[in-house]
Amino acid sequence: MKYLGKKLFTLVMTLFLVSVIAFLSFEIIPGDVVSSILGTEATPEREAQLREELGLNDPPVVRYVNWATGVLKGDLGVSYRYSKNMNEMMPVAELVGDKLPVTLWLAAFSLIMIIAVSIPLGVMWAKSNNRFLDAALNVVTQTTMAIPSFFLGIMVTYIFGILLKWFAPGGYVSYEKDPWGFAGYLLFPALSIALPKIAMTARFLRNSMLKEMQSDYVRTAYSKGATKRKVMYGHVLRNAMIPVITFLGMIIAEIVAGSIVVEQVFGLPGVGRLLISSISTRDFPVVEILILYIAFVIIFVYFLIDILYRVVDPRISEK
Amino acid sequence: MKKRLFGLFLSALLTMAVLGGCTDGTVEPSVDHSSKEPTYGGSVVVGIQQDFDSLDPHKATAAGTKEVLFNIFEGLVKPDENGNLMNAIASDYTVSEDGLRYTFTLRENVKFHNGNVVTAEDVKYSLERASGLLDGTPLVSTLRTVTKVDIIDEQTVQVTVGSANAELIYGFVAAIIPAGSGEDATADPVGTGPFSYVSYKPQEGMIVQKFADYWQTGLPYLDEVNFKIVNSPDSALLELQGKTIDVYAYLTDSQAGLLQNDYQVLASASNVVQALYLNNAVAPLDDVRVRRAICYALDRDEINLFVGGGKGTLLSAGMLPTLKDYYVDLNDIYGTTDNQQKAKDLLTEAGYPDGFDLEIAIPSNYEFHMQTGEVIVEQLKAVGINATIQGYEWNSWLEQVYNGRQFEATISGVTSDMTPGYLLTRFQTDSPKNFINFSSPEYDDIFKRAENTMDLKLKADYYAQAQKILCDLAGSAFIQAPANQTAISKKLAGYKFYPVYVQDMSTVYFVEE
Amino acid sequence: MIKIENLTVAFDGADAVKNVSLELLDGEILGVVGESGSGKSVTALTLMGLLNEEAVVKEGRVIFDGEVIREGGKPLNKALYRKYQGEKMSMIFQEPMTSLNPTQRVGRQVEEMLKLHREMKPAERKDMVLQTFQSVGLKNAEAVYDSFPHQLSGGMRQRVMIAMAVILNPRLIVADEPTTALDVSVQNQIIELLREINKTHNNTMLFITHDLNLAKRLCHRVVVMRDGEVVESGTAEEIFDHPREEYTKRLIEAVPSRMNRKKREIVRVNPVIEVRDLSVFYKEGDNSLFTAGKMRQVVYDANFAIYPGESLGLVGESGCGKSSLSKAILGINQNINGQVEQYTVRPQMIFQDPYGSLNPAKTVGWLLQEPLKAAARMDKTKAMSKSQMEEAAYDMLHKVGMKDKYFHRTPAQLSGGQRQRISIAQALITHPGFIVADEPVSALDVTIQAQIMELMQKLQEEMKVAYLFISHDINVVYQMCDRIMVMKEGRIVEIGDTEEVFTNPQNSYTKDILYLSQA
Amino acid sequence: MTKRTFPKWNTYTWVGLLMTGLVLLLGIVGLFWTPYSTTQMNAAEIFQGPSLRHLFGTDNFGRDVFSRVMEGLSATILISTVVVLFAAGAGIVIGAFTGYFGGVLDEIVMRITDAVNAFPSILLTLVILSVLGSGRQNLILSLSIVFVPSFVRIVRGEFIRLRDADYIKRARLMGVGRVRILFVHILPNIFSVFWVSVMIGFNNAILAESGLSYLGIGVQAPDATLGNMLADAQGYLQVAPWYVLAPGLTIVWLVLGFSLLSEGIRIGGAQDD
Repeated sequence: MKYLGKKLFTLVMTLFLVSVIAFLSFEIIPGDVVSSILGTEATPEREAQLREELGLNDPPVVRYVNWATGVLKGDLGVSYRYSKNMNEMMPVAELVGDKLPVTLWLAAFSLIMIIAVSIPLGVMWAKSNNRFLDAALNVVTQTTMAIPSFFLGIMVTYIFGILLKWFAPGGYVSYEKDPWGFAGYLLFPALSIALPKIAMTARFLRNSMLKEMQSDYVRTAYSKGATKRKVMYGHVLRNAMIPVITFLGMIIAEIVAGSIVVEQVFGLPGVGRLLISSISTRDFPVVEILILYIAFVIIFVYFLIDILYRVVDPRISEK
Repeated sequence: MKKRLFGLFLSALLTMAVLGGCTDGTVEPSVDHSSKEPTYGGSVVVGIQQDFDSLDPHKATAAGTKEVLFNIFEGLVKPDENGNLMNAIASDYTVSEDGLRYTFTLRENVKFHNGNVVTAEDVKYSLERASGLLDGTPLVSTLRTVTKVDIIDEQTVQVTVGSANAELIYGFVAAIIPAGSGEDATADPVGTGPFSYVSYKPQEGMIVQKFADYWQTGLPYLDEVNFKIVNSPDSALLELQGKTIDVYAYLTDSQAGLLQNDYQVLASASNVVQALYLNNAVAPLDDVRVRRAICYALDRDEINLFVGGGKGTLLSAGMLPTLKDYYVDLNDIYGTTDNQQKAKDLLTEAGYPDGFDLEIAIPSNYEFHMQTGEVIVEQLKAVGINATIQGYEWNSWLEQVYNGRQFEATISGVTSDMTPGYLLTRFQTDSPKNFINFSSPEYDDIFKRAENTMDLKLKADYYAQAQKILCDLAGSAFIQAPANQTAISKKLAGYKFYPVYVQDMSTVYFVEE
Repeated sequence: MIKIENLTVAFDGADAVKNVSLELLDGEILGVVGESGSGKSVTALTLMGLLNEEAVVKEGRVIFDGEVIREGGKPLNKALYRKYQGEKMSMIFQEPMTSLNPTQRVGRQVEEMLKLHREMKPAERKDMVLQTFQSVGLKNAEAVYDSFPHQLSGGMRQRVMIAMAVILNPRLIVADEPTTALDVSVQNQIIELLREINKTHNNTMLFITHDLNLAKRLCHRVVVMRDGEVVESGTAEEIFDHPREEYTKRLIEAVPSRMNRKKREIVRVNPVIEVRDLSVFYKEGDNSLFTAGKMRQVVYDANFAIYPGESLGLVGESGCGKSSLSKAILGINQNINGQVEQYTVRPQMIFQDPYGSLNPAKTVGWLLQEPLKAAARMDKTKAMSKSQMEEAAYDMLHKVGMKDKYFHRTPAQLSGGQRQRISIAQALITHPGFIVADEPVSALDVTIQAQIMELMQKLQEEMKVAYLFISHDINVVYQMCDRIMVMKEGRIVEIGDTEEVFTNPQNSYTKDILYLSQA
Repeated sequence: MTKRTFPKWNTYTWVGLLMTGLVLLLGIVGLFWTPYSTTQMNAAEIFQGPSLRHLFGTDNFGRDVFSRVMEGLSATILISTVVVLFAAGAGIVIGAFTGYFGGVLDEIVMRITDAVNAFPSILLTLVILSVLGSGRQNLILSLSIVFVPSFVRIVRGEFIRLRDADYIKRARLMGVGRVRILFVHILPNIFSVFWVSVMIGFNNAILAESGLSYLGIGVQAPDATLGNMLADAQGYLQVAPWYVLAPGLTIVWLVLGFSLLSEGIRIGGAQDD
């Protein structure tokens, strides 16, 4: 209970800090939403009217407090920039709620790929005694990790989309319209996210397993007459997974929070892209909520990892 | 490309993203479908570059929004592909001799998408809303001079303005919307255009469908048009190659080359004035000799070749050739290639024999301007001017350069609307849009005279004089109206180019295979 | 009959075991005794087929009941070995904590033996595991079955390991230092358990140890190894009572015993340190803003004083508060009640682990000068010139019996004994009147142990330094200390002159540990 | 067992050194000399494919891509190096104090690094770049700030691990001053771990810079970095693939070289223990 309380306090503290930093950032950076909307066609009257409409004439502290009380009451506010219909602006909750599934599905797809490939690969790699295979995997994974993410995305698009025609680049279909088409399209961006992470995770797992294989209890298991296979899966894997869990947690946080670049490359209307565009249009209510969402996801994933850790490693829960 | 980040939010200053009309026959469709019969039905995906800044036709300022809303909303008059006005909701109109009273006769039985017939009430409401008579804030700034809107009878509306202006009629392209819909919180956009609004999703796009009761019988051909927001020029190319979009209007030159075989690729002049805008108020650019030196130093042929494949139209003053009655060709004054000796002489004369440092501020989301900047830096280097490029995020550029005027030089494009005065008004000394701080009493005087005359001939004459002054004083180093290249699916025909920024889908149809 | 014939094993090209032959008779306990690096563990692991892959068996054979299961020059036949491992031979390791899988319940780990070698129903398997647990003295067998290793005490863990080793009643049990990591009293129980198993099951046992006393107590026959070679072998009596080889003799002599003890007269006036009513507490939980750390008392009302030139021995089992007491005296732990009066310059400390107590990034010369620099910074009158400091460092190096050439070496280039010498030198170079020595010789081989103890005594004479000498080995304390102090569960239960405590212990706990440590 | 002061050399170290050495050399030479001018445009040479004259072909202005890659390399290396130096330096100081002393200061710093970590780094970069204006120094500054927390974590962890080491306890008993304990006694012992994370940080800086360039908030043309070149070139992927591949593969090469080098150091270090 105390543990939970502490975690909750940390969460709230961090979210508060993050929201303040985001708010201050918006105060500092040049350009505001009014000039963003009106562009070069701005007239003083329109500017004044818009400023009034958006409530930008209040002092910063008042605006922050207004915004924060709204959020605490469950009102996430409305976008400064996106319309819902002719006269209303899009509520942030609706806007983000619309984009979130794309990002979450993308994250889920990549995560499944990462886990499904990297764990068998890491185990196989650790088991193998083949020097050539070891060196080859080493170079391949290192190279994969060395490719800038957007370059990888472009290459995936070019190879699978233009040359092989396995998918139509930009042919994104909404998940509401065509779930299968949506899934089929998402495979490729997910692949671009997953590739380097698969390499990282497989390497990490392999190193962790190699380290565990030096442990005394492995020797004990062999002394019982167990085969290498039994030792690996029955003893080493679980122990080797403990650090991998933290590592995977970091990766989850990374992809759930910001597949920004990949969304941009593949033209996916997800929260990453929404964040980038909202920053440049100074759409403060949207940016604040997205940043809070990202911060929340990161902290929450770490919290889950913490719990999972306790499940996997019986030594921790006792402390 | 840097366009990725901000490509969606470009405002009216768009350059590459500008559809320009070319009424003098430079449009040469690579496939001629004119012999084929138009067919009805079908659905088309049009790639657009910007997200919508508003779904309210009066509040929308972004060219990228207006180009789409053109299909949903109409004014009393609307532009045609030749840059002339045609009657739309009004079947006829008259202007009083003094230019202060406009009387519109409404077309009979024009229907809104909601099925209601357009009434004089609707027109009065729309014009009052746009001109600021409802709440004091003009939403359409050209209509700010409107003082009164009267309903004469059910089919007639009279508009009174405070001052005469021959160009005011262009303001009546402002959308007519159902009375009261501007205050209805849940209203979807409803207009009288060929297509009616279906849905809009931020970052994805807008879907419109055929309006069966459109007053121009026979139009539109298509059942549905999906205006899809394309993330970046690069993904636009991929999507065109993947055939997920049918029409895209903002190709770069190298993309146009790649698509030549699979699409009808059409080039046209845009309605953008690209220039190396110089801040006339800061030293050493406050010296006319220095500004002229820069004009001589530029090799505009080379710029055109490098950044636009040689397809742009070179300019020397702030007017576009598409506004052909008002345009004068002044390219001989500084020449289209560089004259380094002249430039150096002028610099020496001005006291800068060894050149000087010049910072060029460029909104970095415009790849086209950034590349132009790279070429210009090289060309200025040849005459001893040490220019550097400073990239700005679009909003920062707006605040610091355009509105704040804190800059030495900038490369940008100014988009024209249909009124010839639009491009020249900003160079008046006290114009709020005079971001280059150009100051010439002579110019101010000429422009005032042009504005106040109702005689179009005389007006054209004044505008020509103004252009000469602007060019002679080297208010800025004007470069070109960049070419605009559009890819259209080979299955489509009937696409029309406008001298303004619209994507008219009403005349587009599928051809029989 | 199990035989090792002419075994030679190499690591990285260097022979770790050279031409070793052993014969294990049915039902006997054969002790293999040797210091670290003697090759005793490598021999045992070769026998068990558990050598890691870098090791090469160059020559020799392992014969189990007439079948050659390992032959020099050939790779390990894993499939063949698996028939023996667990079924016919099993092993007990030194560290029960790390030798058990930390994330698996111990019941399952023992049961794995049955799963691998017997066709049994799950319920039968569990029954058998529980029975075996009871037979090795694990009282609450059901609870143990469901425990994770970290939930058990050291002794219980080792019993689990033993249960695992005996559950299939193998012909051979190899025990590699099975009691080294345990407290004396537990050590004793485990030894008795092994003896009992040997008697009741009549299986053969290979007992590997560095502790001669243990070998003497448990084994029928003993083999002495050194540098990978067998030095001498024979019955336990032959080896311990009539050693033939010089090395064996030295080894036996080096073992601290109650025989060779110098008596000294200590003048007990003007203590270097005085402890009055000292209670020590420990913060529990993590040190964060949110949890005000709970305090747990670990030492209760300690009262004693130490005098110049004196050695006070502190004896007790692990967790009795020895280390907490010493840390409190030195001011490392500030959570105390009561008083600690110091009458000397900053007291220093010598630690057990010779590898962890010297900064690995520095050279010996730097390590020896650092205390002088620190002292000079605190007290300007102690400032020395560079050459003076260097001279003092060389001087100290000589005092601890090391040559000049070591001055520029790093700790990594020194052996364990040499490191401990440097530790002592570093502690003494500022001439403190008092030093806490926390198990300073426990991690060392017996011969080295003897040298270090001798060195400490010599330096005590020369520098008149007082030691608080902490050890779990009461014989070491007997040899080193003038007085002795016994701790149990945070309290000092007995303090007195060494001879007197040994001959006439007052406290029952003192009596116990004295009895247990008698060879 | 004797311990070497330097890690054992292995294939990874050699290959890594060779790869990084080659590009580092190119980058350093690029500071002073390139085969062709990196800015001079030539309309006659637009989009020439790779040849002996132009090793990596030419770009849309007819400039020699190889020369520009050399220039970009030196800029990229310079930026990454300064970022890592700055971030690692700050990481050492903050991590050392918080790790060693713990307590309230530690708690506060950890909360702040948590918040920075939970804050999208792109936003942070954008904010800093918007406030200060874009450009090389500001990019360096903002990337450095984004990178500091990870170094703080690593250094802090190592200081926590070592603060209770026996030899540190002894140093305290000797009366060695706190700052001296931090930086003279502990610091040299974390270098093997630190060195690896510096290399990884270096790679991350290169990748982050290219990612930012792609999103349009990196260094601006004509100030070429590899990431910036790659971002500029990708529009020509189908017209002039060499123009894209040259900076792209150079980044991969550089990053891979450093990865192999750090892998070599890591393995060498592990073998020593």
